Amino acid sequence: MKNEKRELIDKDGLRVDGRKKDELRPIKIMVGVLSNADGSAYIEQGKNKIIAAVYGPREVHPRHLALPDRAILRCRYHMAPFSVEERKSPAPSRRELELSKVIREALEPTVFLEQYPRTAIDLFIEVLQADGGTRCAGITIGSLALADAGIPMRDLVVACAAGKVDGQIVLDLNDIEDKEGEADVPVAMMPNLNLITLLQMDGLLTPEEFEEALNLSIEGCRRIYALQKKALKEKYISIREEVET
Amino acid sequence: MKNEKRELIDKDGLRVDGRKKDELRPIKIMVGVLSNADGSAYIEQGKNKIIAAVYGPREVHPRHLALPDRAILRCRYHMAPFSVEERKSPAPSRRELELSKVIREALEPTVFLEQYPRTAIDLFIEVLQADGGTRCAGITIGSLALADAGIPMRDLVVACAAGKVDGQIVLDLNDIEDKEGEADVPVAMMPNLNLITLLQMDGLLTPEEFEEALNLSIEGCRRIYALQKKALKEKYISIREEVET
Amino acid sequence: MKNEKRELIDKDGLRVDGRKKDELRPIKIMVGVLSNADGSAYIEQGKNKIIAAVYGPREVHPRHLALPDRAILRCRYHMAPFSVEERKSPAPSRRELELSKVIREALEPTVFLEQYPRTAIDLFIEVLQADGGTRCAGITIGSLALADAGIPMRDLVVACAAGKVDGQIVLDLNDIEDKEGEADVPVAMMPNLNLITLLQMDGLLTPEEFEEALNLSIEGCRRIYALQKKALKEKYISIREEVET
Amino acid sequence: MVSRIRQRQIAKLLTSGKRLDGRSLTEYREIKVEPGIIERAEGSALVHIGRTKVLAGVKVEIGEPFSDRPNEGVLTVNSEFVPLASPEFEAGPPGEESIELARVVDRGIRESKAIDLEKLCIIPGKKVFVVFIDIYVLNHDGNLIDASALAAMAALINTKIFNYELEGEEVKIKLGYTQLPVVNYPISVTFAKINDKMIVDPGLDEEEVMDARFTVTFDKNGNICAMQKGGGGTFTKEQILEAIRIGREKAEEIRRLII
Amino acid sequence: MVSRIRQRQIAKLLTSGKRLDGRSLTEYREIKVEPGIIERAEGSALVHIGRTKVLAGVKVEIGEPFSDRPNEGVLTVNSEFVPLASPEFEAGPPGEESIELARVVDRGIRESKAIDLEKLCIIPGKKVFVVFIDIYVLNHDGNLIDASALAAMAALINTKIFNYELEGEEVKIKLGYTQLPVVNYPISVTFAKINDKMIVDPGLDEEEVMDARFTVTFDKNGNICAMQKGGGGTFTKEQILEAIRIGREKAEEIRRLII
Amino acid sequence: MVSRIRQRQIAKLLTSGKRLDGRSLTEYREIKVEPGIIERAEGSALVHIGRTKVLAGVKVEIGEPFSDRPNEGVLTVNSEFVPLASPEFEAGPPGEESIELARVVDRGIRESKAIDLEKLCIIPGKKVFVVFIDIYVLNHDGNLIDASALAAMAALINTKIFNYELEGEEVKIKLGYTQLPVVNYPISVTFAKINDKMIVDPGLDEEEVMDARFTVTFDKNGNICAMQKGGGGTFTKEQILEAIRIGREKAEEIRRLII
Repeated sequence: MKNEKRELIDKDGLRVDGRKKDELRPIKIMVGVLSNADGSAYIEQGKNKIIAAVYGPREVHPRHLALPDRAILRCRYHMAPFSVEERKSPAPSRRELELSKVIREALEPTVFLEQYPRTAIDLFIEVLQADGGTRCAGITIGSLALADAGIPMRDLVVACAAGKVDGQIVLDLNDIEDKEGEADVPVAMMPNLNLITLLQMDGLLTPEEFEEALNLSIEGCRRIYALQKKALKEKYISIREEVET
Repeated sequence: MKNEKRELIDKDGLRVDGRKKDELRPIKIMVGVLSNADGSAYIEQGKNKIIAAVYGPREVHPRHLALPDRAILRCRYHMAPFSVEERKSPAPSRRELELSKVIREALEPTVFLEQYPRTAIDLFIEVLQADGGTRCAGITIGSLALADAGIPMRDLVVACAAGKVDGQIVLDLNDIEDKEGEADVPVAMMPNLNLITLLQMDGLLTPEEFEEALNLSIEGCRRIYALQKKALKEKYISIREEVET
Repeated sequence: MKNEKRELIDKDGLRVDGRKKDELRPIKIMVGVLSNADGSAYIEQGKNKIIAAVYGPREVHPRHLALPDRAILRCRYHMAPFSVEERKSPAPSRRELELSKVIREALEPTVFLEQYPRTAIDLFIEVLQADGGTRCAGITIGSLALADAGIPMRDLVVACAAGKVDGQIVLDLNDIEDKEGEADVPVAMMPNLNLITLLQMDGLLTPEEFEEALNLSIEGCRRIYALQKKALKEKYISIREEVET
Repeated sequence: MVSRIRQRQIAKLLTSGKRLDGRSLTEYREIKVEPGIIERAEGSALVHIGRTKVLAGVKVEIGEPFSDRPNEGVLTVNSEFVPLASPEFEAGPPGEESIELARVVDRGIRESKAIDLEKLCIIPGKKVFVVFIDIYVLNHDGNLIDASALAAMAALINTKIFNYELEGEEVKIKLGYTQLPVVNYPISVTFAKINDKMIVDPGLDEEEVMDARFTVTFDKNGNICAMQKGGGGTFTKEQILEAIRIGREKAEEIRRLII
Repeated sequence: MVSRIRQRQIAKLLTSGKRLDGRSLTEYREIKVEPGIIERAEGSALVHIGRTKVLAGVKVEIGEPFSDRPNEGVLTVNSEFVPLASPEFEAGPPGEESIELARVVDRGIRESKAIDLEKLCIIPGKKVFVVFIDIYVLNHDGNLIDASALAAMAALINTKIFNYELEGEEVKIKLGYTQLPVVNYPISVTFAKINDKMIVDPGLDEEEVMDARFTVTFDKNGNICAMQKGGGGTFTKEQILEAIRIGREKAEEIRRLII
Repeated sequence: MVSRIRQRQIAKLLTSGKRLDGRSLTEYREIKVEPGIIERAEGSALVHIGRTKVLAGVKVEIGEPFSDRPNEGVLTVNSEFVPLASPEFEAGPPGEESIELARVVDRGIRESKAIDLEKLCIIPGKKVFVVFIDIYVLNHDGNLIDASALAAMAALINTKIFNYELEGEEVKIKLGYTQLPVVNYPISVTFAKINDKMIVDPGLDEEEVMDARFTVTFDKNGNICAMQKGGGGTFTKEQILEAIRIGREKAEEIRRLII
């Protein structure tokens, strides 16, 4: 963060990839992309390419981890060795372990875990190509993979970051903006219930700037939520077509 | 493999250690060499010095690995740190893990695993000195250690490699031939049932050359099989002598 | 050990820290210093700062380690990364693993393990600052933490080292004496039963020198034993005061 | 585990603005800072928040800079949940709680530029000072993040580096010490949400029944330099913004304990 | 696990030369190759064989050569059975199946000299290009070896290395890219034996009932460059020789998909 | 596990000064030393004590000295309890028994200055010989420490290092070999205490019922260079002093087997 080496917003107010300040990157979402998983989803957001799969509810191994009154939700966020500029060792880094935890905690509030006591619901998120904002994109498709697996949920969870770049609050930072910008605020929420399920921040913001960034993140979440619903619908339509033909 | 630095077969058709093309290295086999193990065997083949021990059938730890209808055969092929030119770390390498798997699969077909449900039969192979062809020599004494442990078997398993050196198909490659030759084809078989239980190949061979190498390996196996039987017999004779005196 | 770089005992017979040959370093002991642990103790001995905690008797995980007829005593001796000159990796070193074993075996003889079948008693010793003789100081407070946890014991265990420095047998070596001296003899004992529970030695000693060092260690143990009892008493007095006020 | 009865008790008290130990919702337990207690470390501090005890030690060594920051020293924060501190902690490599804690503390220090890392460069691209902060939890009675962040900062403020001179590319140690260049003072404030009430500095019993946790870190100018939501619950936007208002004041108060 | 009933069904069909999904014994499922889908990697390809999906990515870095091959670049093949791909896969260090797969793919590429490693030498004995092939299984529906070997080769063919020039011993990156020198095209063909019948390209249901597995890899000239028998069953010599005859033809067909 | 009956039997015999296998209390089982059996190692020896078999192999490589010992070669002792040797041994990283054994053997060699480490310096501060002693237990029938210490010493005595010459800072290997400079010969003697009786060289059945173990190592001059008490029992001072008296004689006898 924060070595201002180059101009990240030009004199016309456009960003390094030509976007306006409150503009999302192009997003493509697909649901039900893997045949083995109980649920799965795939997203391209900018150059991010991320895939998620859910297995479960299923038996817990080792058994002493099972809970008598509810399911446990487990999450593994993992990056492919070739997903980043310099090859990443396949062993999980401290960053990946932290993100696995916060992603799990971003999705836990929405799942009716008490309906499946003594079981585990496993969510695996694999970043195939990383371009900034992978945790948010991972949450967005993680909740779709849960829905695709038929896990009962209070709401979808959708995530988007805002941040500060060249002194201005902008939406959905890409890799360069994330690395060279001044702050990043990833937010996840349940859009219908208006509840925040993930909130992190690094960088430096005044409380006022933070509030602006938070509001912008939430706006971004709402827009991505529309895409989530569309992707889910497409899956069901294609199933109906399959069934009807 | 394959940096032809020196001549591996001389003008008289003799190899670096003076052998003819279809000649095995000197082999010495002993059965029942360790007092703790349920079965054990030792081989010297060229400069290879390898020892094998079998424990079992015994209880399985951890228990969830046990199978209700048959024993599990486990195998660990491992090299002593001082067994090779440059000291080897004692932690198992990827090569050792692969060889443990293929050796286990070479011996599995011969064992009546269904006679010992819920148990494990553990085979440990320790390479004390390595000189090329250790997996084959390990299989040869692995099956003897199983026999020595009284595990019921369909047949002995015997193994031998052939390969291509200086353009010619030769039997039982030593370390130099393995490293500088053109191809290596390790083969294991059940000699009475005429079934192949291990087959690997690396290097480059035409299909015709491969067939020649396979036939030569099988011929080598048959000769080593005679030595296996002799070693087993010697063990029983020495036991009988002990009992009778 | 043993690169005689500097004079460790001056012409007045005083050591690098001004002590006489049979003098202990200043020692401060406190019992019951941690609220979560079932028992705890803290020691400063020279610049050593070490803390110990006992949890148990408690359930054993994993369960197959439990013994049907007695408790298992487990011990972890561990050094904080900042406790030594050069930062130590937090992963346990071979030295820490050995010391964990010998400390456990120094305390095992005193605990009535048979009173708590199928349970574990866990002792954790954390070296916050190391100044030579940490294993002995760790045993001294380890036995206090056991007592503080109410574990029934035959006797306290107390430990102290003697050694050879500049050709002379001295008591309670500090870090410099340990590293540059000629020998170190750590001893633990049950002072009332007159039984040795830990004895190690490294360096070079004649049998006569060893006997002298052993006698001096035992003398040191007896003096520290008085401090142990005092610290225990202080804890009980303060509890009584709390109860009575 | 705190029983359901305890949980109901805590929640009931909170509705009337009270807590089990008599604190108000926005009141910290007593905080005590003992700097410099590990003489062998370049810096150290023991922090007590109530019965929570966290020791931070700083070691400074010479190492290589990151290739993309050739002119800066290196900061690494590590945390150990040693099993001495809680019946719940286990020996072994750091778990996710411990890693999260270290990374949140790290972000606060890094993003507020608390250490002037450029002053830690010895030979650009080749030799720099590496600052290791090791966080050692000694007794876990809740709110480890705030205690750890405070211990880390107090230890850094307390850190001295040996003087040196260069002979060619060799670093020769000279007599004397120089203070580590600490130029900002981030302070973390952690909230727990229990039955929709926000409380500051949760104790262990409160953490065991909380829905979610929220940490916000402020630099010396009152700017936010790190945030972390934890736990499987949720917050409303209003709760977050209120926490920031309260947290900013609390951070000011706590900062006075170390500078 | 496929039930015994399924097993009998598969075996019975095979005796009449048929398979559950209607294929003949020597017929592959549909193969699809999508090269270049990970733009950030130097090379990549996604291979589908039926519903099996394997992604291979290639990263190229500068490193040291092996001391006994000072003039050659370094090739390393790694494989991850990520738990996303199958209910049977677990997170953690690679298991024996994954290691075997990577090593069989590696042998095919290495022994056929598919990459001209001497062209990857920058400074003999000091700096060479290191080619990392990472195989990522995304959906496991059988025959991972053939899918992985094919994905690895397609990714290599697709690999570009940045241009450079040397300033002394420093490598300076220049504009533009050069194709990785791929000079041979090994193709793996895998057989399963079920009740003494040999079938090509086993699906997962077939793998679950097979006695043994046999993989043979052919280079562009139809020579054999790797073989691997797997599984706790046996083969006759005749079965092996027949598999080689069939495999050679199959390899020709499959190779056409990538060159 | 030896049954309680066996234990009573062993203890009862001991009170009349006898042991199950007919030995006296201070008598070793037959010791056999076979040096040089691993030709590929720089040094090696197989030691039998009764049915206990331990193989030690020595490898010598060029490496860096410790920064505080720039003029000395490096010695490392490692021990593997391979699962072949006993039903109690498990594969995996060394357990505490194995680590303790290696460290006790290491101390004996190091403290007696058995190897003249200064002679192993090639370029002060930069290049020295590193001597790896790997102890491989092949059959565990008790008293692994004495067998391992003896195998290690016999292997060191048997060790040859290649000749070399320096070209600048490059080490060029020359024809021929030089003996490792071994200048002292530490010998370990281990006692077990069973029902207050001290016995030498415990067999596995005796170890299974012993209260505690005591090892003392003597150098060639009869001085003590290492000691280690093991097991959860105790010793009186008198027992220790008696063990030292007996041990010194035993060490003399055993040393004759290797020099």
